[in-house]
Amino acid sequence: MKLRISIAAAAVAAVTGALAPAGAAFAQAKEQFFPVLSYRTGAYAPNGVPFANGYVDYLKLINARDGGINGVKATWEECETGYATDRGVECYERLKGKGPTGATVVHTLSTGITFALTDKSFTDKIPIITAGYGRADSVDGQVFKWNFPLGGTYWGAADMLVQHIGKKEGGLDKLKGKKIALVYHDSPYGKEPIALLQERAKMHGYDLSLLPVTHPGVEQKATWLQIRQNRPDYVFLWGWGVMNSTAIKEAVAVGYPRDKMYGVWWAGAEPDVRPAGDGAKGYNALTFMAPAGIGKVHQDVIKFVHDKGQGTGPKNEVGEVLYNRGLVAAMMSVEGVKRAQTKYGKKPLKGEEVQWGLENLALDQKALAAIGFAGFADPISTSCVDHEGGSSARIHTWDGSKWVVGPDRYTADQQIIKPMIKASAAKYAQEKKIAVRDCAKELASSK
Amino acid sequence: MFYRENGQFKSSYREDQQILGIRQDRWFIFGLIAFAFLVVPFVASDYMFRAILIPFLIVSLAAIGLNLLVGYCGQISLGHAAFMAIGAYAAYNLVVRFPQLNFLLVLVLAGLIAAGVGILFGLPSLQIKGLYLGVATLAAQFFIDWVFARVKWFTNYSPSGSVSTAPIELFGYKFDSPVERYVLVLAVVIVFALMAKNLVRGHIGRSWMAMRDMDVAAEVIGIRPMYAKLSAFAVSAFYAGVAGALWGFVHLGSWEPAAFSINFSLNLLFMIIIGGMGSILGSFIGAAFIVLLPITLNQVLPPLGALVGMNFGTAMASHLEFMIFGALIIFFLIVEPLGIARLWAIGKEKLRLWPFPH
Amino acid sequence: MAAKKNGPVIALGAVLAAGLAAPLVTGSPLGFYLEVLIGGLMAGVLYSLVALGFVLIFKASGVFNFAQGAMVLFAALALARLAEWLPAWIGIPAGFPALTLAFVLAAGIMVGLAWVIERIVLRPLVAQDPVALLMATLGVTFFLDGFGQTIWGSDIYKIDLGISKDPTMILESMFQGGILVSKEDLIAAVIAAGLVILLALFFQKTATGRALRAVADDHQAAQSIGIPLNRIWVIVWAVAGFVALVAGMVWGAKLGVQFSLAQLALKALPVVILGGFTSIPGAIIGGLIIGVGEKMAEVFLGPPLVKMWDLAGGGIENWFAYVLALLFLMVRPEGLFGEKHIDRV
Amino acid sequence: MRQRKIGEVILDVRNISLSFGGVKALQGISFDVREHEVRAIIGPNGAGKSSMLNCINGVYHPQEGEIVFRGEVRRDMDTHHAAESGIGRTFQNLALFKGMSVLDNIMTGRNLRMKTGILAQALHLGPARAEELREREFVEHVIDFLEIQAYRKTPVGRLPYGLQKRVDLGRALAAQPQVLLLDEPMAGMNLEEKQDMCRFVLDINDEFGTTIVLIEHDMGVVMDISDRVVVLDYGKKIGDGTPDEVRNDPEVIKAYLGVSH
Repeated sequence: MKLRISIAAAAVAAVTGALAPAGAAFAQAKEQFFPVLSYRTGAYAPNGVPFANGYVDYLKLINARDGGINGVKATWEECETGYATDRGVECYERLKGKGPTGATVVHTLSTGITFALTDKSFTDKIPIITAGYGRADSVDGQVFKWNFPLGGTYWGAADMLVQHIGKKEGGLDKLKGKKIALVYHDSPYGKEPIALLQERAKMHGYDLSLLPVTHPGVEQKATWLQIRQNRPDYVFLWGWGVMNSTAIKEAVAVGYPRDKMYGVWWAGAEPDVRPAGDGAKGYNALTFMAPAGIGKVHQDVIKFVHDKGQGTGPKNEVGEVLYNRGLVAAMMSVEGVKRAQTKYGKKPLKGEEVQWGLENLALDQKALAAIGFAGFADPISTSCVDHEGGSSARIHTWDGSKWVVGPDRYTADQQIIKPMIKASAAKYAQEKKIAVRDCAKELASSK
Repeated sequence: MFYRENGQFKSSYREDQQILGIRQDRWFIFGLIAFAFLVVPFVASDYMFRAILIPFLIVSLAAIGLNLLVGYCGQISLGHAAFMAIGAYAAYNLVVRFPQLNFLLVLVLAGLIAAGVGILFGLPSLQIKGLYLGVATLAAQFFIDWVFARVKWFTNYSPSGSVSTAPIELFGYKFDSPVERYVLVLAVVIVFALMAKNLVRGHIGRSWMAMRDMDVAAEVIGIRPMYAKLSAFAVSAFYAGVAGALWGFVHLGSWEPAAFSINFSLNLLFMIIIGGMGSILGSFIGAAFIVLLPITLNQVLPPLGALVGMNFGTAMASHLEFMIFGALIIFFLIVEPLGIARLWAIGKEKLRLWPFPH
Repeated sequence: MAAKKNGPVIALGAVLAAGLAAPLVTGSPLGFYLEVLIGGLMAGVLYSLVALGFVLIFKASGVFNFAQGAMVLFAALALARLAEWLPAWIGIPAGFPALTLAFVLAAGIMVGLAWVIERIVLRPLVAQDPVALLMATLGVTFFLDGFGQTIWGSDIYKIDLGISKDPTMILESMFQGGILVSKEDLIAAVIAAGLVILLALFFQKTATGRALRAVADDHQAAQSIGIPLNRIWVIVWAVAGFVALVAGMVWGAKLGVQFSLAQLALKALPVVILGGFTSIPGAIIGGLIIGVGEKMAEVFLGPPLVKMWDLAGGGIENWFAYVLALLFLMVRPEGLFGEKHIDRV
Repeated sequence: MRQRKIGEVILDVRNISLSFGGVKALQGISFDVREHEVRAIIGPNGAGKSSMLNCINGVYHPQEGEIVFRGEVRRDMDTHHAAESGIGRTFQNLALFKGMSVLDNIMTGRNLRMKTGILAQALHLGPARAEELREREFVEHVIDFLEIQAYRKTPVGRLPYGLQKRVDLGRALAAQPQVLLLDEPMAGMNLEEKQDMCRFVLDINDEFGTTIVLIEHDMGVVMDISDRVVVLDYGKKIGDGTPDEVRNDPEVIKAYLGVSH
C-alpha cells in the first residue's frame, strides 16, 4: 500500500512538474542548456556510453576551464533513449523546454530519432546536429533549415570508401567487375549508403550485393556464409553496437580476410574490434573528425575534469575513438553557440539564434588548434546552402592493439552527391509541404 | 454513501442495457470526457501533449483492439504491432498515391486494409489455440516487418526505408500544433472506444466471449467459430490499423518498420493484462500504466536517489526502471491477476456499500 | 485413416526435403552446401540449448518461461564477469582456473535465482491462469535485464574458452575448396551433446530426476507419493538455470556476452512448437531443424527472391523459423513429439 | 394429462460407430426419437452415452452410420448445422461461459437469430437496437420460466452449482430447439434441486413441445419422466423400450447389477 501511495505521489509530482511552465525560476540565470540524448543501456550501450561520456566531459571542461561559454555556464541533462525512436522523442520533448532559453541544440545519436525530430524541428526551432550520421539530404539547408549533418553524411562516407578501394586497385576504372558486399544494420542508418553505392556502381561497373542484418545484429551466420560463397572483393560494414564485433568474428569464422573489410566511421572504434580479439587485426574503417589519441583537449579534460574527480566515465577511455567523437560533437554545439554569440551577444541564446551560429560556422585549422582540437577535427565551414561544412575522412586500421591512421585523406565527390541531395531534399519538401528558403535572398537582406 | 444506485429504477430493457447503468458512473465519464476536451487543451504543456497524452491515447486504441481479440475472444496475439504497421503503411501509401483523400477516410481505409490482413493471419486460429496461435501471430509480426523493410514500393522507394508523412489536413484545416492533434486523436479514440463498447455488449461481442470461455459449447449453441474468430481478428486488426496510422501520422511523423517491432507488440499485451482482459476501461488503464510508468520512473528516480544521497546516472536509473517495471508487473499479478480494471470494479463495489460494511 | 491424417505431414516433409535438395540440383557446390548445413546445425544447437530450458520448466510446472532468454544472458554475464574479476579478488590465475571457478559460482548463482523466483514469483501465483504465469515470467525478464546490467555491466564481455577461432579446412581432397569448419563450433556441439547426456542421466538415474518425471506426468500423483511440489519447482528452475548457463557460455564464447543475447531467446518459441512443448528430444531436433532451415533458406532462397521481386536485401531468416513452425502447426498441431490432446465435453 | 401427443419419428440414429484411436466408444448404435417424447439414454459410466449425444449434435464425427433429423439424412452432423436445424444441448460438466453474466449466457442462445452486422452493432443503429430488445424480451421470458430473475446480472461463475445447471438449460432453451439433448441435468443435485429440474424438463416438454433426449443416472428420475429408454453398455445398445420393459430386461439387469466390471 505504501509503495502504491509513493508511486502515485511520484506520478503526481512528475505531472505537475511537466505542467508547470518550464524554467520560469531560472529566467535570469546565465545558462545555456544542452539536452543530452544518450544510451547507456541495451544492445547499443557499448558504443553509446563512451560517446556520451565524451560529450558531457567536454561541457564540464568548458565550465571548469573557461568558466562557461564566454561567461554563460553550460548546463545539461541526460536522457536515456535506449536507441529507440519513441523514447528518443519523449526525451527530446522532455528536455526541449528546460533551461532559461530552452534546448540549445540536440544531437540525436540515432538515425531513426533524427528522422522523427526533423519533422518537429520546423515548429520547435531547435537545431539538430547529426555529426556524421542522420539523413544525407539534410545537407541542403534550404529545405532542412534546422538539420546540421556537420562533417559528413553516409553518402559522403560511402563515396570515400569507394574512392579508397578505387585507389587501392589503381584507379576507379579498375573497379569494373569487382564485387562489393554491403553488410548493413537493417534500419535507416544502414540503408542510407545504398543509394550512393548504387549510383557509383552504375558509374564504375562494380557489382553490389546487399546483406541486411537485423537488430541487434548477433545473428550473421547466414550473411557470412553468403559472403564466403560469393567471395566479394570488398565488404563494407555499416553496423553499430554489437553487430560490428559479431561481423568481425563471423568473418574470422568463414575465413574472410579482415583487410578487405571496411567499416563506416561508426564501425571503427575500440568496442567493435576488442571483443574479436586477434581476429580483428587488419580490419579497416573510416575515421572522420576524431581518430583515437590524445591531444591538447584531452590533456585539458584530464587536468580539469578527471583529475578533479569529475570525470563522467573511466579515465582510460579518454582518447578512444567514440569518446573523442563525443568531445567533437560537444565542441560543435559549443562553437555554434559561440558563433551565435558574436551576433546576438554573450547571453543565453535561443535555439533559433544558435541555428544562425551553426549556419555560419567557420572553423579552420587555426581555430581548431586554438581550442585544442588540432589533429582531432577537420575544418568546418557552413552556409545557408551547405549544412555539412565539408566532408573528409581517412582510413584507419586496427593493428591488434590500436588504430593506425592511414596517410590518405579523402573528400566526398560533391559532383555525384549534390544532385542526389537536391533531388531527395526536394522530394521531402514536396511531401511535407515545406516552403523552401531562398538563401541568396536571405543573405542579401541580412547585409 | 455517495456511490449508490438506490432509487435509480430501470423501467425498460433499453434503459437496462445502457453502457453506464449507474448515474454516478455516467457523470464521472461525461465529466472526464468534458475535462479532456475543455480543460486539458488549455492547461497541458507541449510535453504533456506530445510525449504523454497523444501516445497514451493512440496506444489505448491499439490496446482496445488487442483486448477485443485476446480479452474478449480469447485468441492470443503476440504480433499486434504488425497490424499497426499495416495501418500506418496503408495510410502512408493512400496519402502518397491519393493526396486528395480526406484524412478520416484514410484512417478508416487503413483500418480496413489491416482488417483484411488480420483475417488472413487469423485463419490459423481455426485450427490452433493458445500459445500455438501465438506463433502464428509472431510469424505475422516478423513477416510483415520484413515486407515493409524489403519491398520498396511500400515506402515509395525511399532510399533509407524510412517514410515521412505530410501534415494532417481535414476539411481545409491544418492540424499542426500539439493541441490540435491531441483533440483530433481524442475525438477518434473516444468514438472508437464507444464503438468497441457497443460491439462487446451486442451479439457479436457475446459470440466472442462465448468462444473465449468455452468454444465447444459456443459451437453447440450455433455460434460459428470461423465467423466469431475471424470477425474478432478483423475488428481487432482494424483498431490496430487505425491506431497504427495515427501513431505514424500524428505521433511520429516519420518512421521505419522498427517503430512497430515485437517489443511494441509485447507492450500492448502487457497493457491489457495489467489493465484487465476483457475490459475496455482496462485497456485505457493498462495503456496509461505502460506509457506513464517508465517515463515517470525515469524522471523521478534520479531526484529520489538524490534525496537519499545516491547519485544515479541515466544508466542506473534506466536499469532501475527495468527492475521496478518488472517487479510491478509481478506485484500486480500477485495482487490481482485479472488486472487493475478488476481492482477498480472491486473498489466500486465496496464504495457502493460504504460506509456500511455490509 | 492414418494415411489421411499423415498426408499433410508427409506432404510438408516432402516439400522441405525437396527444398533441402534443391540447391544441389541447381548446381551449388557440394562443399559449400555442406558448410551451410553445418552452419545451420551449429545455430540449431544454440537454439536447442535455450529451447531445452523452456521445455524443462514447461514439463515440470506448466509454466511457459519467457525469462529463459534473460536467464541465459544473466548466467553468461555472471560467468564472463566473474572470470574477469576472480583473479584480482583472490589471486587465482586468469584463464582456465578462473573460468572453472567462475562457472561453479555462476551455477550457484543460478540455483539461488531459481530459489528466489520460486519463492517470490511462482508460489504466490500457483494455480493461476497460465497467462498470468507467462506474464509473471515476462516481469522476471524485465527485472533480470535491469538487474543483470546493474551488477554486471552493459558492455560487450568475452568468455575465452581458449579455443582458436580460425577456421580449419577438412576433406580438401574430396571437395573443391574443402569444407570449412570452426573448432569452436565443434566444441559447442560437443558441450551441447554432453549436456543432453548429463540431463538424460539425471532424469533416468537419480531419484530427483525420476521425481521430476513423475511430476511432469501427473501433478497430483506426484504429490500423493510424497514429493513436495515447491522443491520440485526449485529444482527444475535450477536445472533450467544450469542449462541457461551452458547455453550462455557457448553463445558468449562465440558472439561475446552482451545484452542482445537475450533477444535470441524468442527463436526458442518456434523450436518448441516444432518439437512439442513437453519433449526434450523434440527441443533438440526442433532446434536443429529450425537452424538448418533458416540458414539454408537465407543462403539459397534469399538471393533468388531478392532478384525476382527487386527487394532491398534478403533477411528472410527473420521470419522463416516462425513461418516454418506455423506451417508445421497447421498439419500437426501437437508438434513432432508432443502429446495429442483431445477436447472432452 | 399431456397437452401434446407423441408424434412421428423426428430423429433417427442408424448404426452409429465411433472410435478414438483404437478405443471403440460406440458400436453400431441405432435408435429413434419421436416428436414431443422424453427419451432417456442410460448406462454405466463409460457406456458411451455422452459420446452418443456428441455424435447427434456434431461434436464428434462417427466413422460409420447416419443420422436422420426431420427427414434429412446426414452422414454426420456438424455442430452449427445441428444448432441451426433445431438441436439444443446442455452439458454434463458445466460448459457455461464463465466470464459472462446469466443474462448474457442465455442471450447467446439467441445468437442464431441475431443477424445485424458489425457496423450496425458498433454504431448501435436502430435495427441493432431493436433486435437486441426483441431478443431480450424472449430471454426474459426464459429467465422467468426458470425462476432466476434475481441473478440476471450475476456472473455465472459465482452461482451455486444447481443454479448454474439451470442457466445451462436456459441457454439451450433460448434457442427454441425442437430437440433438446440434456447430458445429466441432475447430476450432483440434492433432492429438492432434482425435483425442480424434473419439473422444468417436463414443463419444457409440455409447454414448448420440445422433444427431449436425456442422459441420467438417477433411475428413479428416468423411470418417472421418460417415455422410452435406450440402454448402452460398453458402446453397445443392450436395451430399448418403455421404462417398464427396460426395467425387466435381463440384459439390462445384468449390466447394472450382475457381473461387476
